[in-house]
Amino acid sequence: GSSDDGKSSGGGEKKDFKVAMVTDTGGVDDKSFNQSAWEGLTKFGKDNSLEESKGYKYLQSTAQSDYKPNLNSLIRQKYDVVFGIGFLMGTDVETVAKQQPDAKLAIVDMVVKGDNVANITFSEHEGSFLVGLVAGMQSKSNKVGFVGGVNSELIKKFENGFKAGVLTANPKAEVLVQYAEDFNKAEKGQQIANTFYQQGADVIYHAAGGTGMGVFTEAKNRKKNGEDVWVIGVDRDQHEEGMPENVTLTSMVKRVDQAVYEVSEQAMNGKFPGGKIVEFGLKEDGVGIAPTQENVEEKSLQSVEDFKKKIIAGEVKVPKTDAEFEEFKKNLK
Amino acid sequence: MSFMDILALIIPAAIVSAAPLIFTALGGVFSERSGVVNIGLEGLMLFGAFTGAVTIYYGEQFGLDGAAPWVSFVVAMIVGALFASIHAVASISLKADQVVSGVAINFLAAGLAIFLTKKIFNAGQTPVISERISKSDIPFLSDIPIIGKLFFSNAYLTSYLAVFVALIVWYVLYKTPFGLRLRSVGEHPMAADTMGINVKKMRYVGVLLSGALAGLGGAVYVASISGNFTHSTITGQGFMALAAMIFGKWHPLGALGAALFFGLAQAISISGAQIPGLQDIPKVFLLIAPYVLTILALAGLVGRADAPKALGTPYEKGKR
Amino acid sequence: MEYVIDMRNIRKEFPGIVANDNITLQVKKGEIHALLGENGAGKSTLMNVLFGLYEPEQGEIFVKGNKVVNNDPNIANSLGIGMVHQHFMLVDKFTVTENIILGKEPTKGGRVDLQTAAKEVQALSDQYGLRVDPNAKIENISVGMQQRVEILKTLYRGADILIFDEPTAVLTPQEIVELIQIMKKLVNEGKSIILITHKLKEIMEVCDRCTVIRRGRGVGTVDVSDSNPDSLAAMMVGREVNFKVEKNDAVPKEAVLKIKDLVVQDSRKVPAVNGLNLTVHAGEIVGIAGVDGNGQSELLEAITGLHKVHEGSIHLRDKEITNKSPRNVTENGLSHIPQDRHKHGLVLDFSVGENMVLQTYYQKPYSKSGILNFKPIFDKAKKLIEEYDVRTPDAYTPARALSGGNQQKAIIAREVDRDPDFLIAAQPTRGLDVGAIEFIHSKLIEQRDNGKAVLLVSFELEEIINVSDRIAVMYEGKIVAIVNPKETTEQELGLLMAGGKRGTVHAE
Amino acid sequence: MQNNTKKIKFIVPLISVFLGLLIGGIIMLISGYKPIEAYVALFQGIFGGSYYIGETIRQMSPLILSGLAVAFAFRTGLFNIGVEGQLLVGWLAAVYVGIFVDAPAIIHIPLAVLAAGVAGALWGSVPGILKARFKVHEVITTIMMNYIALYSTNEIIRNFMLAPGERTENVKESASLASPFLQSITEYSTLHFGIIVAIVAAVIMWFLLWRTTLGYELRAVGFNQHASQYAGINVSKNIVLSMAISGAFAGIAGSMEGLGTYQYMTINAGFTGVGFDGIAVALLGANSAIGVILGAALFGGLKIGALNMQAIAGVPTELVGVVIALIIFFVACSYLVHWLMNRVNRGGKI
Ligand SMILES: Nc1ncnc2c1ncn2[C@@H]1O[C@H](COP(=O)(O)OP(=O)(O)OP(=O)(O)O)[C@@H](O)[C@H]1O
Ligand SMILES: Nc1ncnc2c1ncn2[C@@H]1O[C@H](COP(=O)(O)OP(=O)(O)OP(=O)(O)O)[C@@H](O)[C@H]1O
Ligand SMILES: [Mg+2]
Ligand SMILES: [Mg+2]
Repeated sequence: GSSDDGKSSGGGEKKDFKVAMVTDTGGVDDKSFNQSAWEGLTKFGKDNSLEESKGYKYLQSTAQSDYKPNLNSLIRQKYDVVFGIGFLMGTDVETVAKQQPDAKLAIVDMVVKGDNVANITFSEHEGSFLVGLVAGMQSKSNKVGFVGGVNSELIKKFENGFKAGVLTANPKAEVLVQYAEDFNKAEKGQQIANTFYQQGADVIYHAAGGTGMGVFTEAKNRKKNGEDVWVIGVDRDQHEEGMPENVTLTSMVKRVDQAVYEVSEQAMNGKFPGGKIVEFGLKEDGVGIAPTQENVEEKSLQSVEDFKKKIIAGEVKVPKTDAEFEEFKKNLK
Repeated sequence: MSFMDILALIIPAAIVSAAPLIFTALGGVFSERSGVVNIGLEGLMLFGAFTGAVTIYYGEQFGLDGAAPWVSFVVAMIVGALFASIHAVASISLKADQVVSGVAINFLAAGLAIFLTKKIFNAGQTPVISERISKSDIPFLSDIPIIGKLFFSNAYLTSYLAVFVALIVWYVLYKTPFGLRLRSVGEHPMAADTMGINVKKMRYVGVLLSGALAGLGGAVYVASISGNFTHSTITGQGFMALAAMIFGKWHPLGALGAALFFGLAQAISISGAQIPGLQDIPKVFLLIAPYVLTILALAGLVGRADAPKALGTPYEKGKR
Repeated sequence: MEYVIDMRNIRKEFPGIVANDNITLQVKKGEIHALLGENGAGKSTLMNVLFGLYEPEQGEIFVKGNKVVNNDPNIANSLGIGMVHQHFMLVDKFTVTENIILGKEPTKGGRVDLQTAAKEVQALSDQYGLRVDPNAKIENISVGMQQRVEILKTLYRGADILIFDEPTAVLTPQEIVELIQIMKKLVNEGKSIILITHKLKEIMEVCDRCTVIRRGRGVGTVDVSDSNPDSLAAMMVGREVNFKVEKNDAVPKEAVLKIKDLVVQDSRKVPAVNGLNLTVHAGEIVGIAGVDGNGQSELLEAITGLHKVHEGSIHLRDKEITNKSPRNVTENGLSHIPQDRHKHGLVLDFSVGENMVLQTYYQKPYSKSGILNFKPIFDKAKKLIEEYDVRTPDAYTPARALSGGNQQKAIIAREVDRDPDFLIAAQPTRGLDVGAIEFIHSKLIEQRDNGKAVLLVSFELEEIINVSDRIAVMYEGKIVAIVNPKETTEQELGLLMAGGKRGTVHAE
Repeated sequence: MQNNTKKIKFIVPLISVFLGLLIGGIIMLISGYKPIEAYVALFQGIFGGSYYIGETIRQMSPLILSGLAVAFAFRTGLFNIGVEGQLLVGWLAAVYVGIFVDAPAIIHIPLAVLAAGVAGALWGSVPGILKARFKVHEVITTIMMNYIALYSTNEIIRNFMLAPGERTENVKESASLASPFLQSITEYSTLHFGIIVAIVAAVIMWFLLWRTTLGYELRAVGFNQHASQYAGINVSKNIVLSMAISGAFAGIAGSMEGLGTYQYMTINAGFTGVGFDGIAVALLGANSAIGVILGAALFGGLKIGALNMQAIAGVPTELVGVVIALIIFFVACSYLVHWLMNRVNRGGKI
């Protein structure tokens, strides 16, 4: 029983409740999910008046081989819940959980075995669907692009959700797709964007981390030269990245902070969802469209709202995988 | 897409991504022509990128506006040279193994740059800069039919600067007394010594110049491509520059050509995914194409490259 | 009497050895002053001290009467001291002109003014008869011309005191004659010369006085006019030296090496060896006389498997070795004392011991089933060092630290000790002192007397004539004449080597 | 002189490590961290308890092997920057055998390790062949081969071996170097039997280089190709062989990850860095087998300790990178120490 421990630690004395997380190589300021997670943890800490690096803290990994040592060292420091951020950490979380049955762990973006592990996943496809709608509606050329980091199950969710959204909003639109096979090669991102825009695309959605920076660069260049091109950011509100040329149409935000906060809270209240899969979708505000919406037209926002309802209501089922997408496409016609 | 469109897509892209490599490779030429191996290019470039990002950011704060990037280039060159001076002292004055010292430079640059970034911005990367070098058409030249579209349209000023600098380096190395002496020191330091040339001084100059140019390369990368500096902004470009220098047979124009070749191959592999015909090739082949092409080119046309004779050997009076 | 150079009580140490111990050298204006000593005696070191490359631990130097402290070639240059180094100080990839003007370049608008420079170089070379091609790359010109470039370098800097460190060691006879003319011309122009050479004949011919050093110590200075080769040799070695090579007539037996219509192309695909025929018998020494660059090196490389044979055949005993691998050739009983000891002869960074088994390391007892066996290796090395009097601290010292002279002895020890049927000796005594030369010659003859076939290639006609039993004259890739050393003269050989015909003889 | 150089050989690294840590400490002070606390944490993170020791040793194994790869090539006059790529293909090969072959451990493990070695050797021999045959500079080709390896291995995993989590399945128990025993005695560290493989490899390298005729040939070719050719040694063959052997070490380093640390291979978004660290390790160890082991211990220890330093004292791990760099510098500058020593001697003599 992990849940019993949960009660005992959660029961009364909240004071000595401690939460921590292990980042992947990005670090807690990667302007992406690591940072978002840390923001969630920080908020939780503040709200429960915990002391940083005593009540709540993070450890950064410099290589994959650091995950396990980091997870372990936090557990040895008796943290009540330890978060592993990013699917890359999945296996290590699983092993550590097996070795330390009394520890409570959580893994983000991944589902692993072990009833002392909470599996936090997001419906990136749902969020991507919404920004897809915006892209579909606001593309003048009826051509939009998707730049992926490394081709993977996770990034495929972004791609397919986005494509579905675009086609839903604009059946005659074409979606160009390319993976850089690299999350850190800005020049690749730039050249892919260059190619897309050259071919007439005017909105590009990137799910490519540092490679995405190149997409912004290309868009800014073209905006400067009077072209009317847009980028859709990912994970956080990437409005700032688009300035001053203001090329960020909108962003698909993934509220890792939200998730981390909630799971921490549940754990503190003895409701640690060990062995469960906690899916954060539109319903849970786990994903969605960024707050900055100055560039999003009224009617786009409107349909975003409509579909949000439909999806939450389950009337629209957004595709995750290529197969599901093909299915979805048939039904469109 | 018409063939013309494809070229118009690939060639400017090639020139763009080549620029940082060109600068850095030219730096390598200076250092190694003077007889000092410089594996440290990666680190020097990385620290240049860091310096560039920081300088531009604060430049913007101080209202330098459009000048910020250009200021950052100067700063990056100075800092790069200073950083390289560590390599110089170690490998020239202290007779350290030049490869070892170069490797140390790489570790030091990586560690220090991120460490400082965290200190200054307490974030893993510098803020995104808004003042950048941006693409533009070169007036008049871009109007020349065909050539204009391919070589003078929507490319960075820094790219042309790179080509220009390559020409200057060539002139300096092959037309001026300084160049003659620098090369002599890399070929046969003792001979140079007997001719009254200060071997150590020449080598210092060579290494510092390499630092300056590599620093510039890094700053240009930030100002024109990445827009900020993170732990993963410079990952391997320095080594590619090293390869370009050797590919170019330690000759400035050779290095220029090699860097452009890399750029072109890279551009083909990336745009290839969209080019009719190439589209259907499995992606992985496009991905590895640039590197395979390079190897083929080397094996096929280029072949043996003769390093400067005294490359890698510290100079001590009266030792053979 | 005032001296242009007056070095007093010079002491120079290297880690573990005193190279110069309290040496004094005084040179008069306008004289050619010889500096004589065994390999490793300390000549080059002394000159490097004078030239400012080494700093002496002790002693004073006066140049033209005033005391100088020169710890930098710059100062030496400004004092009018120029040095032609034993191992040339030239940048191979540069042109002749670039090498000469390096460090003192004429410029026009910031760029090197090569035209003017080339003219100046041309003018200088005309003035002293130092033929060079100002625009040729060093790597493409003959050793002789390279040396003329070295001399021009000093003259271009207006040196009036010239140091020649073993200039003739690397020259062909005709080049030596030229050089001697040049040196005479230079002193007539009022310059002073210090000449290091191991060839007493040259000293007798051009030098006014001679300073002898032995094992780092000064032995004395004599007027050449009232001394002779024997007395000089005795002075430097410390014992009587025997020049005339003692040997009784050869008794040639069966043919060991048979070369038929051999054609070898050089790197530029031009035939360097062009239809050459030659036979060497057991029990004889065949000397190949020829001007450098007439295909000698290509011939040897072809025989030893280092260079591809284009046409023709080579047989060792009855085995064909045409285009066989060097190892195959070696295993068929060939030994080779290579021309370039640093490039081919030794792995300078290996210990002397490891170098002694360069071709045999994979055989018993030096290794068994791929595993090296160090005891026998170093035992053998120690034996050879002993037997051939190789001057080295021990068998574990890297070959690099040995004097070229001693490096050479090591190579000869290794090659002769393999007890081959056929021994090639290329320039075996280049740069060696008379003592070493005497020793090596006796070794070659000993091989012959043991019924081995020996092929000797040398630019030293004296050596060829003294050591060989038959002389094959090589010209433009062919053997143009076979002559009997007893019946020929250096003059006649010189003529044949220059392509001149000779009625009676014909190649066999 | 003799015992002096021995002394120096021993002293220089110690002084270097000390100076490196000293300057690192100063940097911490300046930037407002507590050096003492940090270093205490660092060393606890290395030796403080069986868990940390286990992690340090685990970190060492691949470093030793990649270090050996670089060192071996250096010894034979070649610069192998391609360890990274050779490691990746080795990793893949080991995992492939580990997953798709059925065999008892005694056979399965050696087989998987061997596969890794062979894969690495093949990958490494390509630059070797190109150099021997076309005189292409190995530094370029090895760099290029790194990228080719990275993208190819990813593609192969994606198409033939993919499991949830962007990785391959775990290797079978019978192929795993991991050991519950070792883990239990080290409080669940990731320690595995790889370290034994690594040390054996070090012994092999030493023996190969200094005790065999092959090593004699390789070193001869490394020093002087002309003389080697004259001596009847096949220069081309030895260049290829040297790169192949170097690559084999690198490949086996990959098996440390595949059969030991991870039990699987992930789709790598970038290089592991182990290959490049190998260059530093080799140079720290002066390209000698024992030196490489010590270098790997230092390097691996600091890297692992850094995690604890971050955890306890909050000092960014990058600082350790700086310290490592400084140490490498001081080792490289040992000439300084030698020179000083000689000066002292001179003083004594005159
Ligand atoms: N750079 C050096 N390092 C160490 N020892 C040296 C160095 N140069 C010379 N020596 C030592 O000094 C001694 C004298 O060397 P030197 O060059 O003067 O000999 P040499 O008279 O020129 O011999 P040779 O006739 O062969 O040229 C040598 O035996 C050598 O051991
Ligand atoms: N790096 C070195 N270390 C130790 N001794 C050296 C070194 N370089 C040269 N020497 C010594 O300097 C002396 C002269 O060197 P040098 O090359 O002139 O010898 P050498 O016999 O004259 O060569 P060569 O036969 O080519 O003329 C030799 O006795 C050699 O031992
Ligand atoms: Mg000498
Ligand atoms: Mg000599």
